[in-house]
Amino acid sequence: MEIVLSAAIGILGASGIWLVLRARTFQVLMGLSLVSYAVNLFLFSMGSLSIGQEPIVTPGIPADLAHYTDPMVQALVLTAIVIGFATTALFLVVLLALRGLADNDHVDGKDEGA
Amino acid sequence: MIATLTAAVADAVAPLMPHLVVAPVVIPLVAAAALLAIGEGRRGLLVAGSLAAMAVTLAVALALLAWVDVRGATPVIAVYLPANWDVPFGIVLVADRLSALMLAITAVVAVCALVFAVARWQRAGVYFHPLFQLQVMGINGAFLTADLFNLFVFVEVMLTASYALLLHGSGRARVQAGLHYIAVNLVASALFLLGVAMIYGIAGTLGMADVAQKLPAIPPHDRGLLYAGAALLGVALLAKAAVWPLNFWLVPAYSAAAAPVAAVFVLLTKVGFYAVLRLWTLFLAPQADSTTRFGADVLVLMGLATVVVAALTMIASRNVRRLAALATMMSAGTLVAVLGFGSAELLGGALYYLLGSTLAVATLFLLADLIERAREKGTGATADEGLVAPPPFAFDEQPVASGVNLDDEEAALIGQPIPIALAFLGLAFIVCVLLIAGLPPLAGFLAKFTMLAVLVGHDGAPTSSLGWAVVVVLILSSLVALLVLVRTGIRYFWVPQGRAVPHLAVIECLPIGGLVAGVVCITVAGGPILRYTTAAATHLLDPSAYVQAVAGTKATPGPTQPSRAAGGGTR
Amino acid sequence: MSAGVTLADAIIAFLLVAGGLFTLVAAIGLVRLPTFFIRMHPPAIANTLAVWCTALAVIGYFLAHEGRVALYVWLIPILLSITAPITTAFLARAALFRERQRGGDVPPPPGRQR
Amino acid sequence: MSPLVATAVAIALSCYALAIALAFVRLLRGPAAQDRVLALDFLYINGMLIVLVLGVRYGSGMYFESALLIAVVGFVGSAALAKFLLRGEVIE
Amino acid sequence: MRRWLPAPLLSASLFAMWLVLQGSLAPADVALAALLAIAIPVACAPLRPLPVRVRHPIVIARLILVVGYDVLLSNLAVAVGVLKSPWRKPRSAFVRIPLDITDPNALASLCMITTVVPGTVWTEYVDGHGLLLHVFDVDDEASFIVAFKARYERPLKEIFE
Amino acid sequence: MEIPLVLLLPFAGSIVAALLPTHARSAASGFAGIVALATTVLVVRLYPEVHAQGAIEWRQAWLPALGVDFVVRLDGLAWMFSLLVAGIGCLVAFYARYYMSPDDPVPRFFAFLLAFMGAMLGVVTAGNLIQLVFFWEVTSIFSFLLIGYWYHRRDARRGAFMALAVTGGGGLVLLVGMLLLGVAAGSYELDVVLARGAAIREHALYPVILALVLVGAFTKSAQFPFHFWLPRAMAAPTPVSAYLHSATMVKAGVFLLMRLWPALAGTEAWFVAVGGAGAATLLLGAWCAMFQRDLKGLLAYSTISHLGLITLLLGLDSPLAAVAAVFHTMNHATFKSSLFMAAGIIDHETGTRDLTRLHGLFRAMPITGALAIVASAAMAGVPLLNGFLSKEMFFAEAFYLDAHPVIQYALPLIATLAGTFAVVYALRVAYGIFFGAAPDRLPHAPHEPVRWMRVPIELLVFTCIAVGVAPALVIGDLLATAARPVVGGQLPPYDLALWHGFNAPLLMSMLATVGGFLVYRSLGRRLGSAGLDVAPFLPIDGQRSFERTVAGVDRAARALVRRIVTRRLQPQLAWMVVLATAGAALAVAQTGLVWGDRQRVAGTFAVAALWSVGATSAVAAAWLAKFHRFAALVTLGVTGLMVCITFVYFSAPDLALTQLVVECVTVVLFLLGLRWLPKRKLGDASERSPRTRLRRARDLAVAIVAGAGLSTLSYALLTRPAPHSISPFFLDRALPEGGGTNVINVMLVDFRSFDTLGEITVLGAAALTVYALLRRFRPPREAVALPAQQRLSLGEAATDLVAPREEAAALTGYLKVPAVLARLMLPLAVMVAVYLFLRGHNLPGGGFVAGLVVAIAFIMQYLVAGASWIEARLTLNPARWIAVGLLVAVATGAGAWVAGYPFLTTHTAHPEIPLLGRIALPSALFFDVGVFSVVTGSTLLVLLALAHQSIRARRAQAAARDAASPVASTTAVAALPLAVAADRR
Ligand code: NA
Ligand code: NA
Repeated sequence: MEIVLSAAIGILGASGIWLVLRARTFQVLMGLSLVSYAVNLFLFSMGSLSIGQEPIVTPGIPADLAHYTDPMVQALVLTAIVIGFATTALFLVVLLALRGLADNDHVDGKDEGA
Repeated sequence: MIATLTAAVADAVAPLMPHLVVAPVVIPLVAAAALLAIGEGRRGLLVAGSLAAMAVTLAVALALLAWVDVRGATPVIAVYLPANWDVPFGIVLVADRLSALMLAITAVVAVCALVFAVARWQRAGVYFHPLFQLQVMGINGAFLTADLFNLFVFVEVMLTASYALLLHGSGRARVQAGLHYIAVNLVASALFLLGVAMIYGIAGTLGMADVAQKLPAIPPHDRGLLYAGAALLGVALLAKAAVWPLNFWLVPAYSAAAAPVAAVFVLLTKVGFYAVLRLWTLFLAPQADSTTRFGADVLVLMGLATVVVAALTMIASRNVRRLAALATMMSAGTLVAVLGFGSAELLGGALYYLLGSTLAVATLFLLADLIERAREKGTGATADEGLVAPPPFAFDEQPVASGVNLDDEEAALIGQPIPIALAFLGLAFIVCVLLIAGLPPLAGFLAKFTMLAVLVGHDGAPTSSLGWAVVVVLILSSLVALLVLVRTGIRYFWVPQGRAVPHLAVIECLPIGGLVAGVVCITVAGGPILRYTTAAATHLLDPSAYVQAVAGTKATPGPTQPSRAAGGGTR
Repeated sequence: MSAGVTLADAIIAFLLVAGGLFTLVAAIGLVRLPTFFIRMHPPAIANTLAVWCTALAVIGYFLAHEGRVALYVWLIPILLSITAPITTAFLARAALFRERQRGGDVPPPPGRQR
Repeated sequence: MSPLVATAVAIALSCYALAIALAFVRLLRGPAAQDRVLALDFLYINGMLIVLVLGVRYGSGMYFESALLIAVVGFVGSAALAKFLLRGEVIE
Repeated sequence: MRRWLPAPLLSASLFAMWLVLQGSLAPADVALAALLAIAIPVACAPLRPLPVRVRHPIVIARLILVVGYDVLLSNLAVAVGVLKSPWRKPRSAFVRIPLDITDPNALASLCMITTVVPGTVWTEYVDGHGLLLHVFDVDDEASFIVAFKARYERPLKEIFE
Repeated sequence: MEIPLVLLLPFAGSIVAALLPTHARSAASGFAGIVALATTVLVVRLYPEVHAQGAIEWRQAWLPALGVDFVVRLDGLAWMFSLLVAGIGCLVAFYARYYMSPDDPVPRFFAFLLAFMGAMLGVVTAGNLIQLVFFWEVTSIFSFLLIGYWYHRRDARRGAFMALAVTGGGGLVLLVGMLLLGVAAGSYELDVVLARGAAIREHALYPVILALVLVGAFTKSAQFPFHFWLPRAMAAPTPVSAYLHSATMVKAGVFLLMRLWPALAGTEAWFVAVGGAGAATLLLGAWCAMFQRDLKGLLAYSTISHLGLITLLLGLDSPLAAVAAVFHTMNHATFKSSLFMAAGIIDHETGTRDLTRLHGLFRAMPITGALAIVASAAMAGVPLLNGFLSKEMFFAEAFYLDAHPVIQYALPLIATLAGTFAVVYALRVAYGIFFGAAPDRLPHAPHEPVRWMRVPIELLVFTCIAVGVAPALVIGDLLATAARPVVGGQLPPYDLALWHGFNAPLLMSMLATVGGFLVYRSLGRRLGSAGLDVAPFLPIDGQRSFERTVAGVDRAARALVRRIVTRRLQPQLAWMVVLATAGAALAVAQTGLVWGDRQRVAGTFAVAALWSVGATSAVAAAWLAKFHRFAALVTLGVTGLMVCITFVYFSAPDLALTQLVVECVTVVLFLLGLRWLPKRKLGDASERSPRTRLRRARDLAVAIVAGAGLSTLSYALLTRPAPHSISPFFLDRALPEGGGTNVINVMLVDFRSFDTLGEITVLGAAALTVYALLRRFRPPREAVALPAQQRLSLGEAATDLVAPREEAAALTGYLKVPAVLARLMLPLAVMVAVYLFLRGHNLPGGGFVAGLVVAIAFIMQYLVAGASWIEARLTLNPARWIAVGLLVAVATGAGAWVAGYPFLTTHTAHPEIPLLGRIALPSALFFDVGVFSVVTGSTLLVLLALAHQSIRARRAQAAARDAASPVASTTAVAALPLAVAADRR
């Protein structure tokens, strides 16, 4: 399972990075979204994979990491998701504004081929 | 005299401690929310509220500065536990000498920039005041927090507000620069998160002091991963600190931003530097078998490259705002380069240099606005040329044949009276130039001298080849900065005839005057400040006091935490 | 282990597998059927029968194993029956519009003879 | 959990995973944009079913909210996509 | 009354929904359910201009049963149709059904029914031109129209109009 | 206390002078003169002490961290220079009163002049090396400002810049030299440095130190090859030339050589470098001076030559030569400043400095003429004048030097030759200007200046004569005092007599004089009538070279910058990714990578299949994003769904909830944006160019390597246990102390609530930014029009496709049915939100998810009914929601202060409510209310601000149709206010 998740993180990251390095603003936007998925999963994976051990305390179950998954990473991912959402929205709007002002969708605002 | 004053202030704030530590975050946040609630319609109320909040923030920052310095030799480290959880489980805020210093300089620059903005810039778009407050909140939080992830959060607060402020006023240049700036910072933030994640994955904790404490227990085969996390974090922070080759975004963004915004942005690169400094000294203690820390040489080399590139770009630039942005870059490079040597005296000099250069560049950004306005008024043209094809470096005019009889010049041998406004701008400009170039008699010289003296080994330590390289680069960069800025100054101020006298509002001169006065203050108080910064640097390089202060802090015992032992919040 | 529990488990297992298989059939239909409008039908299987089966299985499971009436699970089919039509109505109308625009084999707009 | 239910859960999850894979083929193949939206909507329902089944598997009621939420807001994405296809903008 | 209880049916549903969600009949939950059941419709009232008035609860119950039965049957029918499709193409067709009901709530209910019953897709409704329905498998359009109107439209007309 | 006053007075005076009114010529000059005079008196009064004690000092702590004090130190040399600086400063101030025009804004001039005086005094009285450099640079700065005083003149700007470049740069080099000198000597204290000469000369750094110090000295004293700036500095007003560029500032370089003579002199390197530069400068300056056409140019080159002479003397490594150097420094200051002042008078009264036009002036200005002739004679070294004495000493040193044979022959020759040239240029001044044909082409009729203008010259010329006639009496004691520190305390035997008998130096003098007369006769006519623009036989023109160098540096820098600095985004991001990858790889390589030994979780088919889909959809999104945005968006949604299911699968229900709602909002958000992104056309030509392909291959490689690295790191960490984790604490305390069973929620609203506060701030700030930016939104030209779908449907005769912008429209058309259902969903969704919110503390849910659910429910209403319809019925004020939310969150946090706890400390109250029983009321709930409010407000603000662009566009189009003007639309769109405005009142 670890292999699957890390491979997924890698592929998501690679796709995202490839897009981030593209010349069109929309590509960069998509790339940033993919990168942020990859990063969130990476952060999530720091807590190690646990099945059926949601961090909601139940009386009688010892409060340790053998019986619950790591709540810290989840809290961090939660914050990261929200911040990622906010910045994505912002980037989208800046992208639109630039598209209007520059009359093309190149990241540098000048259309000079790909 | 300064000692008595600080002692008095420290006594006065003692009852407020340690709650005062969180105030630099809470005050701007409350102000932002309140200003947002007030709405854009009531401009007068907005301005008054915004200024009042910033003034209170400044007062708090100065009080903290006095507090941490009050007992001189023994470090006073104010530790605050928001939400009242024991270290290392809750988030920790720490105000030590370095943090307090950074808070103070932030507040000074922010107050001046805000006053400057009140004259004109606040009307260039909506929500300027709330976002400005959030900007300050983010910066302050980043300087105060002692928790890795919380640092990420505050850096994001700071960045988000900076996106807003950069775009304030809109327009092609700003949006274009803004897109690059945001894209770069989003990628940097991703790296930041990855780095934090890895450090948490290995160390199992997020408190900076706690990580530092747990490091010795990390098994050797995990160290590589820890360093990898540090490297990722480092790249993210060095990008924010504007180190080459991660700093191409800086010049377009800073020169496109509205003047007061650019002035505040000077602080942003300092946050990057601060974070590098703090984490590097805390986490990467020298290994037993060597005296240097992981990545020290890389820092020096990148810093040097930054200074060199900044200097070269300066030579190719003529616009004051661009030059100010490049000066930011140059100072960033200088700071990072000298950081790599891990010497307390050197670092003390560097922190002193940071103060001076921050004030100078911030002033220069404000000045640039007024100067260019004056110029545009005179010529009816806006000067915003980039690297494309500026005229030759040295002179505006074609060189005259040597030996031409000077008397044939038509111009009279009578000086031109300089209007008071222009004299003011000119004087402020000279102050900026001297500071940025590190020339006497201002703080810039004292700082550069201190750094160079340590580098060449005045204490008897031998100088490495990297040390010599830094010496050479520092000197050459000073010269370049001097000549380029003077050349630009000549172009703007020594205008032959028919100049339009700029109309300066008092409210625009006030902050510039304030910043210049600040420069004079830190110059006059050079000795005490250097003592302070050197003490700060000493405790940075030997963070045991910091770590112990944090680890020794206990949460306040209370009704929901009955089990907790009694203990103060401050050490 | 009593026979009653086993019977309950059998019912639960049956419902779970039925839900899965129905969904699989729907997916097959989604892939195999020739035109868009025909393809719109199979997903409704997943939306209704599969969800009903699974919801019943969940309710049954909690009833059998924890002794509580997890009636709230049935809210899911109810809410789905309100939300699904919105998507369907938009999507079918959009497809119709687009097909008309590109001259596809769909009825003309009302009031206009083919 | 009895082995019977465990097996049933495994089968059901495999069915859903397979269904998702198949629907994803449709999503990639299209051919029209509406096919992709249809497939996405179907994927969401599948996701919801997986969540419900996982609730059984883990014997936990804590996954119900996720399923409920897909039922309540999951449609908004596909509805917006569909409306975009129809009108060229989501909010007029 | 109108002001504090703009949609009694909705309020009742919400009240029940809360109690079902909480799975409890504790006084606090009942009180909260009542509070929410009143507050939420009041808050949403400006955006819900059409009052819903229903009659004939028996018709409603019967309709629900009919639809439930139809859902089961047509699910199986469509599933079989899908599995058999390689050999026997489903005779799918667009069917335009002239409708008598005009009440938006009734129409919405009809839309819900067509959606939950696999085999029918609500495609286009234009006032005065009836409903265009896509049907998965239909031999005789005319009889389908008659059956559809009888099974679903008539009860809805009774309930809403 | 008198000692620091020497510095304090001029600087304080400078500030006062700057504040005088613009045209207060008499007041300003009088004030400056008095300040200078007072300083002179101060200096003179200190003489007995200096004479008696050798050196007196005043000390003040400056930079204790580096052990540097501020030391004002006056020994004989410093005293002598102080006297020159203050005394001549006084005379110059007086002279300038008459020289400067009444229209000149002189307070600035005098302020600079006094500040310069202070700086110069700082240099000569510096008690440590750092202080010396400190004031050294300050003199450069004020020199720059004074040269540029008449900045409206081009030559002033150019001259000032060049002077600053050379002397300021030299000063920076000197700083390093001084720092190293401090290292070699073990202290920056001058006393220590001077006492440790031997150690310094032995030090390994000595050559470097010498080179750096000499660059500093030579640039300041205009020594070859840095001499070229001085003639350009003549663009300054003549009093400045007389003061800075002959008497004082240019002497700083030779002062430094004298100052450090005991520490640095006495080596071969010193002899070669200092002597060589001095000799070259001596000859070069004299040679050039002969051919100048500008009177001030002539004087400038002669100054260069004389400075070369002094340097040469200091380079000879003999104590006697050093004494001669000191002596000549004093002499030169007197005769050269008087000559400059005379030149100023001539310029002032005739209106020109052109030597070809200046002749026969003696009749018109006999007194000035006489003074100038005497001063010129002193310059040429005519007996009975001070110049003669030091020149003779120089000739003697040159002749009797004990050195390499070549040098032994060359030096007397050079000396004689330079003497000859000196006679020539002195004649050009003394004879050429005042005799010969009567003046004809002068701008003004020449006449004597105001009586008082001559007084300073008279005083100086009187000094020349007095020293020349009775040297031992007038100057003997003083010279001894001044020279003693230079030679290290032990003066060599010398005799300040007029007559030393008929010896070689005298012969050399005579040869030079005769030769000079002969050369002047042969050259004089040509020089007098036409002059030469450039001195002949000089292969290099320093000024030109300087300018060419500067331009070359400029060009090179620009070329280099174009290569190493980019303004494009892609390389920036690539750098960052590459550096991060490389950094992480190198770090891991330090210890090697070991997989962890944590128990692996068994894989299942379902997860593998799901992530095959997830990964494929990510790749597909990457593939489609350029030309098929809609499809890419859908595939991105699939990836998001997979992430969401993964969260459910691996025990993270809260993350799943959050991811899910964020996905929904993101899709709507992107779609709202897509409206304004015109379609891209497939396949441009550049797609196939080899360069593009190369770049793509490179990016692909970067992406794959970085992705692989990410996989590796995540696998390495996934397989590791977490022995150090602090998380058990949270699991342990969440319920008893945090009051909730959902640890995630307790973390968000309690343990790490400070993070959450920052997080909602980010969200709010982002939303405000979006709104602010969209207020100025200008859509792309292609997207201004209605979307194609709507334009097409407009044409259809009977259609249900109507925009829901009117009241009735919302209830008709294709939206009629969905609207009913969507409106029904609103209360249900709100109910679900309340449910998720209230249970969040104990079970999955919470303020954030609840907020997004409410926002989505509202967005759905907009989707089915249009913005106008909604806003006619309901005033949403999203910005206010954000404000209130933040305030509530902070107020909850600050509430803890009231009870004396830190910010954000939580407390759970358990009030007993009648009928309902005891209910738990955690303060964290209120914090979560704040979160809810901010999230709802922010999401709505972002989405609605975007959505409103459509309304603006439609209104703009209506306006454009009304105006029947196609151009108006764009501007109208930009000008329209946004109705959802939070500032709407
Ligand atoms: Na259906
Ligand atoms: Na929660």
